[in-house]
Amino acid sequence: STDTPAAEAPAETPDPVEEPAEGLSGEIHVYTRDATSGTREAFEGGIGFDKDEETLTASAVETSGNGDMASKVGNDVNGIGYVSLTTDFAANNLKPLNFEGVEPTIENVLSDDYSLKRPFSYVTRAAGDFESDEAEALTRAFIAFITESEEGLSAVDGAGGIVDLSSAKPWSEVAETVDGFDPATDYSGITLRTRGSTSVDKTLKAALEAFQAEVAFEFNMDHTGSGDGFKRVLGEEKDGANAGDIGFASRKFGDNETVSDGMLSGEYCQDAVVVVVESSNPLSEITQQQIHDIIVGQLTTWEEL
Amino acid sequence: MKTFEIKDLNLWYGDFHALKDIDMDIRNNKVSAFIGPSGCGKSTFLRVLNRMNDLIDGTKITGQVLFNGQEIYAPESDVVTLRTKVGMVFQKPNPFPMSVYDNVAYGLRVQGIKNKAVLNDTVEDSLKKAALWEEVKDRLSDNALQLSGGQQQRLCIARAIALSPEVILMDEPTSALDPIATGKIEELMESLKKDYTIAIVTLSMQQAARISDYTAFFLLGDLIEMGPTREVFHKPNDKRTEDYITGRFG
Amino acid sequence: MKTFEIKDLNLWYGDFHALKDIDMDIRNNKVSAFIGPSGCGKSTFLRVLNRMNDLIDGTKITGQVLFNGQEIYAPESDVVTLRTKVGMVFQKPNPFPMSVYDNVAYGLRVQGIKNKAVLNDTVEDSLKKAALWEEVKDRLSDNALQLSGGQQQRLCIARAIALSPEVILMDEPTSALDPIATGKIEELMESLKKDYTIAIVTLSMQQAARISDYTAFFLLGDLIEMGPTREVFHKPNDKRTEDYITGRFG
Amino acid sequence: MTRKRRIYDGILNALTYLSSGIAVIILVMVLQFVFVRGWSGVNFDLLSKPYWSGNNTIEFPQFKTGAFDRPDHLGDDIAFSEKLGIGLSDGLDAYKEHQVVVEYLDPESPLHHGVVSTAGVDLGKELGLSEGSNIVNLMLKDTDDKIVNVGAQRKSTAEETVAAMDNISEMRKIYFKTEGGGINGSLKATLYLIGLSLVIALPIGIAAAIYLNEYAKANRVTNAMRSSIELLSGVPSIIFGLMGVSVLFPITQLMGIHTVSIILGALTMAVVLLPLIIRQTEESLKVVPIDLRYASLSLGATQTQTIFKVILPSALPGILTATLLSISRIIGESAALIYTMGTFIADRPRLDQGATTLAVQIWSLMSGEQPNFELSSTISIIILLIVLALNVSVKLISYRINKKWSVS
Amino acid sequence: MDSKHHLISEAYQRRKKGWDKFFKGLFWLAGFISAIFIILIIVFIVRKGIGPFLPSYPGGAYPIGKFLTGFQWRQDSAIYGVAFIVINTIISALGALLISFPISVLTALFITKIAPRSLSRIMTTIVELLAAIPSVVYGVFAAGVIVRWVDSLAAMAGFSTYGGNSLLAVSILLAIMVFPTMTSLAIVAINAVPRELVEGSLALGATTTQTNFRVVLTSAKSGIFAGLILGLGRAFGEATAVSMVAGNSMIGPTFNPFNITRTLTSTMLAGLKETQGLDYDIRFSVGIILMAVILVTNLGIHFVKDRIGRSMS
Ligand SMILES: Nc1ncnc2c1ncn2[C@@H]1O[C@H](COP(=O)(O)OP(=O)(O)OP(=O)(O)O)[C@@H](O)[C@H]1O
Ligand SMILES: Nc1ncnc2c1ncn2[C@@H]1O[C@H](COP(=O)(O)OP(=O)(O)OP(=O)(O)O)[C@@H](O)[C@H]1O
Ligand SMILES: [Mg+2]
Ligand SMILES: [Mg+2]
Repeated sequence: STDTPAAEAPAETPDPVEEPAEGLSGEIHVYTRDATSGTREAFEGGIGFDKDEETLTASAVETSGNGDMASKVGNDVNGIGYVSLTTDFAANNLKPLNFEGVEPTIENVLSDDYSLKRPFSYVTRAAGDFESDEAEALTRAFIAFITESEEGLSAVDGAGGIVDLSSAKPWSEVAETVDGFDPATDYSGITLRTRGSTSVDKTLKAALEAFQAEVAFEFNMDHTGSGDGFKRVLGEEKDGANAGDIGFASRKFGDNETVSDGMLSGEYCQDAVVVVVESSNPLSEITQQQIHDIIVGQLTTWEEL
Repeated sequence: MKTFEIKDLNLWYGDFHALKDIDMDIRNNKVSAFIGPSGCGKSTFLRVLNRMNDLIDGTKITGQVLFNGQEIYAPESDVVTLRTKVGMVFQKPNPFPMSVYDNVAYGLRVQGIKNKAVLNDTVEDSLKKAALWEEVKDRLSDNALQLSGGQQQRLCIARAIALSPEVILMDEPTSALDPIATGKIEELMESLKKDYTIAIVTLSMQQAARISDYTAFFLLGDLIEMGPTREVFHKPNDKRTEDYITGRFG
Repeated sequence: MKTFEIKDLNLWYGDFHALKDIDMDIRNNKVSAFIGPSGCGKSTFLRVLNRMNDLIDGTKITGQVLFNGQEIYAPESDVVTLRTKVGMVFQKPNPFPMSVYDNVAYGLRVQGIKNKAVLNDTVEDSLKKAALWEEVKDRLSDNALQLSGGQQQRLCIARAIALSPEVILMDEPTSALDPIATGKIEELMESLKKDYTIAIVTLSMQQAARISDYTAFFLLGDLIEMGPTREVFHKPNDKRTEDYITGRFG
Repeated sequence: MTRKRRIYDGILNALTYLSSGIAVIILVMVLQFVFVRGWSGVNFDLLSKPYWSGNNTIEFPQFKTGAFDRPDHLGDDIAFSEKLGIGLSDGLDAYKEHQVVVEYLDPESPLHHGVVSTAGVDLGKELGLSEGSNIVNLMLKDTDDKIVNVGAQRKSTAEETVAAMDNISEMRKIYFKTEGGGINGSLKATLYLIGLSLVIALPIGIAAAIYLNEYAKANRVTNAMRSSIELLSGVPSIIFGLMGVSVLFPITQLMGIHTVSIILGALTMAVVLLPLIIRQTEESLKVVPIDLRYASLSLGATQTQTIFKVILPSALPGILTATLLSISRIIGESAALIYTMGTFIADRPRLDQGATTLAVQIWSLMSGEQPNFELSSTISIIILLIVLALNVSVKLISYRINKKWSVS
Repeated sequence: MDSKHHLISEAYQRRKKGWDKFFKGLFWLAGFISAIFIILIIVFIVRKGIGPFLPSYPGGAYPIGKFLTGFQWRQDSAIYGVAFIVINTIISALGALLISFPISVLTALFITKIAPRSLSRIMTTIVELLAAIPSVVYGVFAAGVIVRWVDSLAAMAGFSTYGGNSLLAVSILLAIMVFPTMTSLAIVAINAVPRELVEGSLALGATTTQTNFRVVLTSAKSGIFAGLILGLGRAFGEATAVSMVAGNSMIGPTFNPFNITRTLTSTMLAGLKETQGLDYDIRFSVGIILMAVILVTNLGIHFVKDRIGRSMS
């Protein structure tokens, strides 16, 4: 179900700034993320926005993160924007909109009915490029843990990631299939260093902690953004101050990010992007065409909707 | 006529009893000189007269100080007006970090006088009286801090004169001046006392003898004696005064 | 014997020509007094002798200043040692914000002298010579800033004496002192000149006449004349000197 | 005094009152903003608690259920399992995520007697549940022999978890977390950073100020130096951060440190602090009267002696203020540290490894998917309290120095 | 006279002079180190920031003219024009100073000269506490409180805002953030005004208030302006908090205080961590511009200060 427990405890709902109008009128305020954001990429791709041909309306407000976007749209009656499905809508005074008639729920995402979504991708260092063999084995084991084991998948699921739990196997079985990994070895001195996207923070932290419950080891999460995921594992900073063992991106890795060099790469869960408006906004549905037109600046007032 | 009447004045800096039971009259249109060894309380007493000691934390004053018959330490007394009537020149030169002109015009300006002509005239006049005009007339807009020590002190005198006060208090005003400038200042005092009352602290016995009509001798916070200058210098009532005056001198 | 020989000295503050072509000898074990109106360069000249002007940015000096035959402005000359031999007392009292004792002991301590007995003796001795001992002997550990202006200046003199320098430069050392203290300082100078050389800037003609063996008269940066005090005061070579000396005085 | 002047004075005075009033109101508003959100979270536990929870999985080789009575003191919001003797409640963790918290555990409860099933050195050691732990996942066989998973991860409420427990036939394993969400590590890291930054920056800054104020002649080199330092104070923190990783990182690499570290953060902060310390120290040096320098030099003291014996003591209160401002700056800095110390919250910070300061922890909390105003505000309050404490102690020290060195 | 000179050891004299030289060198070195960092930073930024405009830049040079004179900043379409951002940055920082400078100076005056001692202690502590609040917290405060003020103000003026995110919000935020810096420097400067000057003024029949405004503030001028410059530096350099309320507009310049804006630092920060290539490198070009703006405004302030200094005389 979509109602996250946190939804029950909105400490304090910000007051709507202005009285909601009956049919809302006036200028539409478009909120977007910065151009490098994985969420934005997923969103623009999902609404059929052609990056090379079209441009975002010049009057858009750029926000710096998911939380920032949520609180800003929640404060602006005329605002429209997009956030991750894991966002606490009620606490931020937001109303999620159905997209193309489909409600944004995990079921609809898994069934592919809901199309505004993005993957959380990972890539590891190149085989043989780890600090030790144990680190390499542990990395393999962790990737197996979050992609195959029931324990790993349910941890990701519990933290709001969208995963398919149906094919999951118990960790005890999965562990045996991991190359070089031996549960009898003491890994407690090994530190797994994860880098990259901040969007994966929550799901990844849950997974790492759950993995810690199975195998004693240390981890170090230093996440600054999707761009760093590749850079700090395989790219220019792979031996720098912030080098990591596994890099994450809240999108597919790009063409210039040659993940094939890594020992392992893939996706471990999905996140849906939800179009949101301020909660007093009478709107509840939006079509791909409408949101597209709003984004490119062809639709500028609520009356036109 | 008495400009100041001081009765039974005591002053403490915290626990230190700096002035003890002072009774004194300061006469109209006369020059009163305060003499005494270093640390005896001359400056402190002078600052009582325009309530400058108000500024020092922990100062306690008892007794009466009447200025033109009015108690200046009374609650309703207006210290600002008092100070425009009782001007002061300090021991160390303290020009403001402004131009020479602005220094002299300052007193008028804070009284709300803005008229250019009045200001110009007063500045020139005051600087002339302070024997400084010739040296600074081309440097009126220079910063006053660029003047030498002696020039600075004369500027401070000009600044006080500019307000044409009733009384001018001077705390060793010439101790940083050369003889020529000192002479001019003394001349000026001579001419001022026709209209004004002057109280001066000085370390120079000759200066006191030369310019003052009355002399007061302080010792360790006590007023030993006060009287017409000639009498104090020629037949002092107190042995201590005589000792001091006939002692080696500066 | 000449302690200082100054030849063709010129000094500029930036563009301002403060000393012009000065030639002068300062004699051993004599008191030389520098007189002249305010701003004429007396202090500046005094400060040349212990290279105190080095500290002022934009000062330019040409000419020769020989101390015991050695050029003090030579590159290899050691200014720190020079200053231990040429002590100085300033116009404004400038005690350190330390105890009275530490003020006097300072000069010895920076020479590396730590012996308690030596320090104690010197402090007492110097304070006595500066006529301050009686007033401060129970307050040696009080902060020196708590003394009155006159007490502070005497402390500064004590501080300079403590180092037993060869030469003592004094810039109006008594201008903040009362006659009794002045007398004591003058007495002290008298006794010091048996062994030491003294150069003093003073504004008091009498003081110059009373204590000095030689007098130099400055005017607007020029050394007008220098000679035995009696000659300068009684038959000056220069009209300007005569005018100045016979003018009104302090 | 004329009426006009009195009115004019009154207006000017009113302006100063008004300005200070505005300043106070702003502070009150900021403080209120912070306190309303964060005060409830402030307690001593937070300071001593680690940030990261311990993650444990335990199994129960000899498992027997019992029959327990619900103790009277348990509140209504606590669900109690009569078979296992455990009381659970719903709670929120540092991320405002739902938790199932162990509120009460009967001394006889079988849940005390588990063994660690986590692979590693502790494997097989005895370990039981304890009060305060958080049940993430509990796997059991119910009376129908069906495997059931409950716990926070499965979004079960305390009520549901207890219901499953009361229907147990066999316990499989429990994944639980010990209490976390504390700021102990960040607090330590902040203190390390402050100490190290000051050790580097204060001597250099004070020495540079001394050079500029006491030695430097007004020439081009000095002017260049002065302007350089002035310019440095205008450099945004974010640039300092980037400079840290590119210019200073090689220096720490020479020390054999190959990651971001507190040392790197301290070096970077030292650069950030230099202009501040230099300026503040210079201000206080300027206040020392020139006469004192003359006096000392004329007594044959070298310039160095003058500086150490006369000038620095008089400038000490100013230097202390510089220190205080520096500490405040370090405590408040985030942009420069994100790059040089990383954003990983370390519970046992080491100088040669990355860690977060309190401010960076706030940044991490605020820039995540779900901004945590409450914990951020709590940390801010703690920061303010630290600063207040420092402030008062520096004042006391200054006061004592002032008393010793001057009359006023 | 017994000379103390026999007590003075030659060795100590030599040692003392040696130390003097050593310390002078040390002090110089410290000054040099402090000064060199700006050069390192500049070299570092310039090396990276000039890159995009050189023909050798991978993917082709970005036209420098377009960069310097452009009125659009669109990373998504690879259009990078910095001119309007410079204008916006200057407006917002000057706006902040306009609000904050008088308040800071007057508060400093209040604390040092008017308030009773106990109140002034409390106020000083308040100012110091304000300085210690992390900028993120100010950002959160701005995003939660200041934007509402601005929004209601705009509503009164008949404007609609982007939830209060605006030039005005940025200026108010920056005004609050630079307040402690400017105030504490002004306090130091005012405290340094010699007591004799105050006495001199009072003795001329000036009221305490007149003395405060005419003599104290004038004498403290240089310290107060030092604070102004430091405050301006902070206003220009603040990134994290500003980007929370600036709205980061893509076109400009913004003159309407209720409209969204973009500053140089928020531009450098926006998505910096997730980007690479031209979009990454050009931020260092923005860094160069930022340093230039800071330099030019500093010079401007010095100029104004000199003018004020002269017009007062
Ligand atoms: N602010 C103060 N706090 C405490 N004691 C003070 C203060 N000002 C002066 N005194 C003390 O009060 C006494 C009188 O000081 P005052 O300055 O009036 O002396 P004076 O006669 O003017 O001496 P001088 O000729 O040296 O100027 C001195 O012993 C001095 O130490
Ligand atoms: N640091 C300086 N920079 C520029 N000019 C200066 C400086 N110091 C002094 N002067 C100028 O040099 C001239 C000589 O000054 P000096 O202090 O030597 O005079 P003085 O004879 O000692 O006067 P006084 O009796 O007033 O102390 C004066 O005109 C003064 O204005
Ligand atoms: Mg006096
Ligand atoms: Mg002089």
